[in-house]
Amino acid sequence: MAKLRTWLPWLLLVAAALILPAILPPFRLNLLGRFLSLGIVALGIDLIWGFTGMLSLGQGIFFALGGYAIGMHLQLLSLAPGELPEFFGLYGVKQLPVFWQPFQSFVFTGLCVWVLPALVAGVLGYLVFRNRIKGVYFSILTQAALLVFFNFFNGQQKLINGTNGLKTDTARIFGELVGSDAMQRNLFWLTVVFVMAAWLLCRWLTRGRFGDALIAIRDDEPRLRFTGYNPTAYKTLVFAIAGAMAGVSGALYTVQSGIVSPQYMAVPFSIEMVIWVAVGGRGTLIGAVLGAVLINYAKSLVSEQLPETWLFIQGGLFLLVVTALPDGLVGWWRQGGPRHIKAMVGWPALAPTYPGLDLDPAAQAERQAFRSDLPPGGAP
Amino acid sequence: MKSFLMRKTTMRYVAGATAMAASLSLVACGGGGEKASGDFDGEVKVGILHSRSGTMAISENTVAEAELMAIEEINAKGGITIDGKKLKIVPVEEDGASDWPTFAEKAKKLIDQDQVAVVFGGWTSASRKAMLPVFEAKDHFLFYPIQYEGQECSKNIFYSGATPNQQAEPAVSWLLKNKGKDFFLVGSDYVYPRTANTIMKEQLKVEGGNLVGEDYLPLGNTEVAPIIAKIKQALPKGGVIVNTLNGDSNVAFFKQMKAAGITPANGYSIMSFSIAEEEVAAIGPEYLEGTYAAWNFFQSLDTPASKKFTTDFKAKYGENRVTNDPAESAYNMVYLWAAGAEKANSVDDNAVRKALIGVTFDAPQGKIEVQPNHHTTELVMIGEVQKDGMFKIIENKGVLKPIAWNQFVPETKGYTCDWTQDRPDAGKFKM
Amino acid sequence: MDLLYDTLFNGLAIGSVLVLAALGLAVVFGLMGVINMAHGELMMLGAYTTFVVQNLFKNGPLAGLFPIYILVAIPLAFLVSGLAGLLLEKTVIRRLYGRPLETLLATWGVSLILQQFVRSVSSAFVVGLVVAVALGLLAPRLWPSSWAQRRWTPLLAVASWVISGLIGIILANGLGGVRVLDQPWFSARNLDVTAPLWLRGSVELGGVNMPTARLFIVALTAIALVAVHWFLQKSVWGIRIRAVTQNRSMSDCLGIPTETVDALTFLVGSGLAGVAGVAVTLLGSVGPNLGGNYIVDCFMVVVLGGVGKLLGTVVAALGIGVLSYVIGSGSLLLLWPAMPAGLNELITFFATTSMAKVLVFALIVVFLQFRPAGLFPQKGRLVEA
Amino acid sequence: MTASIAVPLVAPLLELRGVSVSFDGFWALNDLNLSLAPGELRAVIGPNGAGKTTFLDVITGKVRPTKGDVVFRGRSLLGIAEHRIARLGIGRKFQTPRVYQNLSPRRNLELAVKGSHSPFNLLLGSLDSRQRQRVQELLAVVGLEAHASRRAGSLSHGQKQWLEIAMLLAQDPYVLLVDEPVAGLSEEETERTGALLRSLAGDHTVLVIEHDMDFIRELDCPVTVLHEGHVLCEGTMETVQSDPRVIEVYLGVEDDV
Repeated sequence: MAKLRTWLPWLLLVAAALILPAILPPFRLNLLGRFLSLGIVALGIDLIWGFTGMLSLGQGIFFALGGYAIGMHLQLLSLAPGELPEFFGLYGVKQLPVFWQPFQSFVFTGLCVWVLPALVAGVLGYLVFRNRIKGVYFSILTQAALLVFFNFFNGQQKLINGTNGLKTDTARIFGELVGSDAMQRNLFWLTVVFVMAAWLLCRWLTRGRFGDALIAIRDDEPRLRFTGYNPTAYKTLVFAIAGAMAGVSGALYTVQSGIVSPQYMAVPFSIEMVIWVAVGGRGTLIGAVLGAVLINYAKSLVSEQLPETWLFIQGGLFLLVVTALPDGLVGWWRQGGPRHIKAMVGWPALAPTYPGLDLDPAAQAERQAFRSDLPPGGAP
Repeated sequence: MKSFLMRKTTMRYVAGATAMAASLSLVACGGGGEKASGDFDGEVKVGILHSRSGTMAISENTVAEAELMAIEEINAKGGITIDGKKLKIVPVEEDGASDWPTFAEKAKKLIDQDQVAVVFGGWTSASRKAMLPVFEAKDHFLFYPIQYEGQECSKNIFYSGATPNQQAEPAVSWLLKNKGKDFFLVGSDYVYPRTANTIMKEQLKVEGGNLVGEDYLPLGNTEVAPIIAKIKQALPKGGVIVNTLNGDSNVAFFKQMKAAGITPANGYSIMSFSIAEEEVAAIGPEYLEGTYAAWNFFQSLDTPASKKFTTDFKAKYGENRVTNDPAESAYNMVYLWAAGAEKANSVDDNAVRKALIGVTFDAPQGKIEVQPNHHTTELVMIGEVQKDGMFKIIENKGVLKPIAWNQFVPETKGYTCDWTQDRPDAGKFKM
Repeated sequence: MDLLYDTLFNGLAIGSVLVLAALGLAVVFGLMGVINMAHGELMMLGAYTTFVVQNLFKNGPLAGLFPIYILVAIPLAFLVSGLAGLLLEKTVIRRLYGRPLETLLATWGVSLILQQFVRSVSSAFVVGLVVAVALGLLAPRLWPSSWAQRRWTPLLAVASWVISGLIGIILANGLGGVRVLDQPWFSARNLDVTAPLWLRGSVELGGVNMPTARLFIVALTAIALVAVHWFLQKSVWGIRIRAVTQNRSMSDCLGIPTETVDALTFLVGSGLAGVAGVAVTLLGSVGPNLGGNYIVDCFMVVVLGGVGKLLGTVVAALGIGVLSYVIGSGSLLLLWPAMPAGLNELITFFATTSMAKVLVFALIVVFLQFRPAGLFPQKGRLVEA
Repeated sequence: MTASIAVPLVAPLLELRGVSVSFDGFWALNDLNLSLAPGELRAVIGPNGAGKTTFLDVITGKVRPTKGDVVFRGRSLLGIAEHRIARLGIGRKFQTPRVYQNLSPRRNLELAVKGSHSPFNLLLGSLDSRQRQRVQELLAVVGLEAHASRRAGSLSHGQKQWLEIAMLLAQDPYVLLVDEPVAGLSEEETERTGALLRSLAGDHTVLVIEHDMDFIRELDCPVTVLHEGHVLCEGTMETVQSDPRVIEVYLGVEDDV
């Protein structure tokens, strides 16, 4: 029985991955694939925020870096030798900038998608953690770093095509158009595989003593330090891992969206990522993926019907989750949330604590009298 | 007991918050649907894709409204006639949310899910560049209404706004001839200003102007003191300032310029390419009076067609509203598409795209014609902002043909675009 | 010399806006440890108040007083933003004390709601909202008292809120049919706030041309600083606020109403945001995005200045002001024309406002490597390692 | 009239030499000299604000002394990061019990148990049987076997105090710095804690900071009295208690005396 419970979600997931492409129209499937890929960056945030207690508002940096790496590779891939991506020509760039050269190689790009964001995250993290900057200071600093990257990428037409970003839909892999339905279906499956892999990685990281150390950092970092641990190393490592996951997520998102642009580093987007995790349930891993998919699907649907209302709903969600559901949907579920609701409507019936006393008619009458004594309006 | 009470207050709070969020959202939507009228033999869906939320909603709402007005007008006259059948145009609206990747997502949705015949949409160049690969990959059809930086000629896009040679270049020539040789270029830090300024710099070289400085503000930035200092340094005694700022920065720019005494009265000629009647009203005419703008349509254009357009727009959306170039261009493109479809006798996007070349329309600005490079001819005018927020037309350059690949920029000089030619590189080839 | 003068004035001009904008944030963050991401939106409310006041003075009996409308707008904006802040404290932030990261997220949610609120608000909207809230609050009083402590009471509360919400929505939609009521008050557009004539010009001071609007803001900032300093150091409530900051439980024991103190602190911080909102109408646009344009800058000032000291905020803001001016305007090139070519290129590369911002932020991040607690850190054992 | 303590013949394990710490001009420690011999049990007392916690902060590397030196096993600890000092063999228990609330006591101990603490080791390696056994032993020592899998946050105050002591032992340090180990404990628990600490001395050097004089008397060990950041006197509990200076700082003395 317990076996089945462990495996059931996986079976369902695999079944869904096999069935959905057959029944969903290409557009909806593509949406699902994109939102699933966002689940990977959310998993990374769960790792650093849910487990380690560091709220990064700058995951967009690493997300976009992964996207840019794959974006440039696809641009270069579909060119004849000697040709340059179109935008370079418009800004008078005659030769491929040196730092883009290696992106002609698939292997290099494949590495870069996660190694580059991990390195940037590692360096940034090391500098910040070394100085014991944490809490809201860390959040604000990551946001500032995000803004630095955003402004820089927006302003650099000659190197990275500025605001316009890089397009991928019209590139070809193995002669197949990236934007085509068949290729998008393959990318969906690829995404499912990566989400599972990311989930397994996070689970491995968080289950053992390493995970305990992360939780210890979150709950009492100085204590851990006096036990002989160097939290800086842990935090840097885990921040780099989250950065790598963001990079992979960004790359998958980019090929399924058809474009990577500095907009991926916009301030609100990175904050939204955090809220996916909060809604799903931080510290639960699966909640992060769930939150990313649910909220983005909701956003997509709402914006089709009532675009003006999305900000109200999103703002309301922030408030609701933070104040009333601090453990998110998954946390609520695991703590028996549905049972509470059921109990409220009297099912199952309240069991008497002291049957002899509670069921005594005299005691009940007294309780009734006490109730009617209450002032109107009830609860104090 | 205690925990029960606490839970209850929490629950109340939850309930309250949920209800508030829900009510706020639903209240916000208000409004109702339109009623179908007349008898049609069928329908044809078209997509309308603009930012209805976020920072760009300010500008794009007007454009979407102009498109809806054109659709309503066409439907009122019996829709479009294909094969003798009257088809009603049904708009499917989507929100780009001022977020360029969202434009790509929604474009995909309109094409795949709603199967629209054409998409009217976009404002910023970045949103167009985001949608472009979608339309190219799916070989579908976008109509784009805004003046832009050129250097693009897609088989899948029709452009009803001005190319630089229909707005910026004539304006620069006019400034050189009438206002002075020393130019300072100010723009927002994104594609249109950067590219437009590149073009103008080349033009200044060719036509004997003198670039004394340029600067870029991050989008949404409102601190312009460093720019003003630079302008004062570079142009102490007056000169020409060309402004391609976008959105909020414009307000800050003009307010602080005025305060610093960089005004037309002190010998500064300021030409803007992103400020139309609507923006004048939002910034305040008192800050803009005496500055110039170059457009293909002004509300003050004194022709019957122009007057009718403005009257109809005000009747539909309110007396306090104004018309402007982007709205007119958006309005035109719906009519152009309808004419193209009737000419092709089909709403199939490939057929319409072929048929559109050569189609003409009696627009509010006058007669316009779709050229083989998928752009339209435009009337080019220069206006000066008046006290009442309207433009006085001070120069009329006549109707000019669009040039997609810029002829001042060395990289594209000598290239052209002609989709009537049967060649693989019809989008960009050497003349 | 002229150049130095110029740089100082412009740095002061840019910096004073930052001081004013960040002051309220610094007060709230420094004294309560609360990160208020909706600070920018409270500024926006101040700016919208200015717009309303301006319209009152534009025509009608008050038209003669138009030149001083801004002086009326300042206290009003303080009040409007302050009350909005108070409401925020009472409903949301109160529940989140001691959880700064959650506060950050919740206030970000509030900022989104406020942004959309000014875009969507119309008479019908307000009527619906007020009715829904009133019904929701009144509902428990209409129940029989025996319902108050049942197991299902929480569900009843949820249901009553949902129903009142729905009534509000239906009402608003019904009223929305009337054009006058449906007209948005502000809409998503930028609003035209015209400064009085005397704030649109400039004066010559020592050979340098100084816009009066800038001088006004510098003066306003100075007054606000003095007022805040006086309030915190000399007034009874200021002393109570500081007492609570230093030792909450002890203050509680001594009979200081800590809840009132929290509310008051937040009200003052929010009110200051409102005043900053008035000031920025002189310089830039008034629209729903106003807050977002300032918020990150404000946080940079607070973090750089160090928490809990007004002096830090002032020095940090002025430093950022001077630095962004010097880098953005390329004055270094003028100061030192014979600079080596490499350096010259580097400086030119950053000499646009856009790249200057990148560089200034990067420099702040680097600076915090050396002084992680900012320019004026709190010292002593109280600071957690 | 300095109380005389038998000066051990062996070299001191931990020595503070003329340590002073200034916070913004306030001298929390002022020329503090103190040395601990291997295997010694020492109690440190002092009125509030005497610098007791700062004194621990200096040893564990949290606060860097303004002047002076801290020498442990012949090497200076100045400028060494906290976690390295901990690895050298100095363990610290905090004033209020600080355990990882969201982990079980067993996991708390598994984190603390002696061994490599590098992230890669935690990820790729696992506890060996000796370490596992040690954790089990310690759970037994502090009587938490039955609660080994509960959330540590749900333990009672006394259980948390002991869990933290167990964590300290798991580190197997040379020196245990124990800050107020019996605050908030019942009489019986206090007694057991005292016995535990006494049993540790000999194998470990134990330094106890405590306010509870009865407890210190029970420990039956040399006592150091801190006052205004320096050592007021040292000696057995009896000598210290009869020292007029100690009485003065604890009870206060009227100005005119």
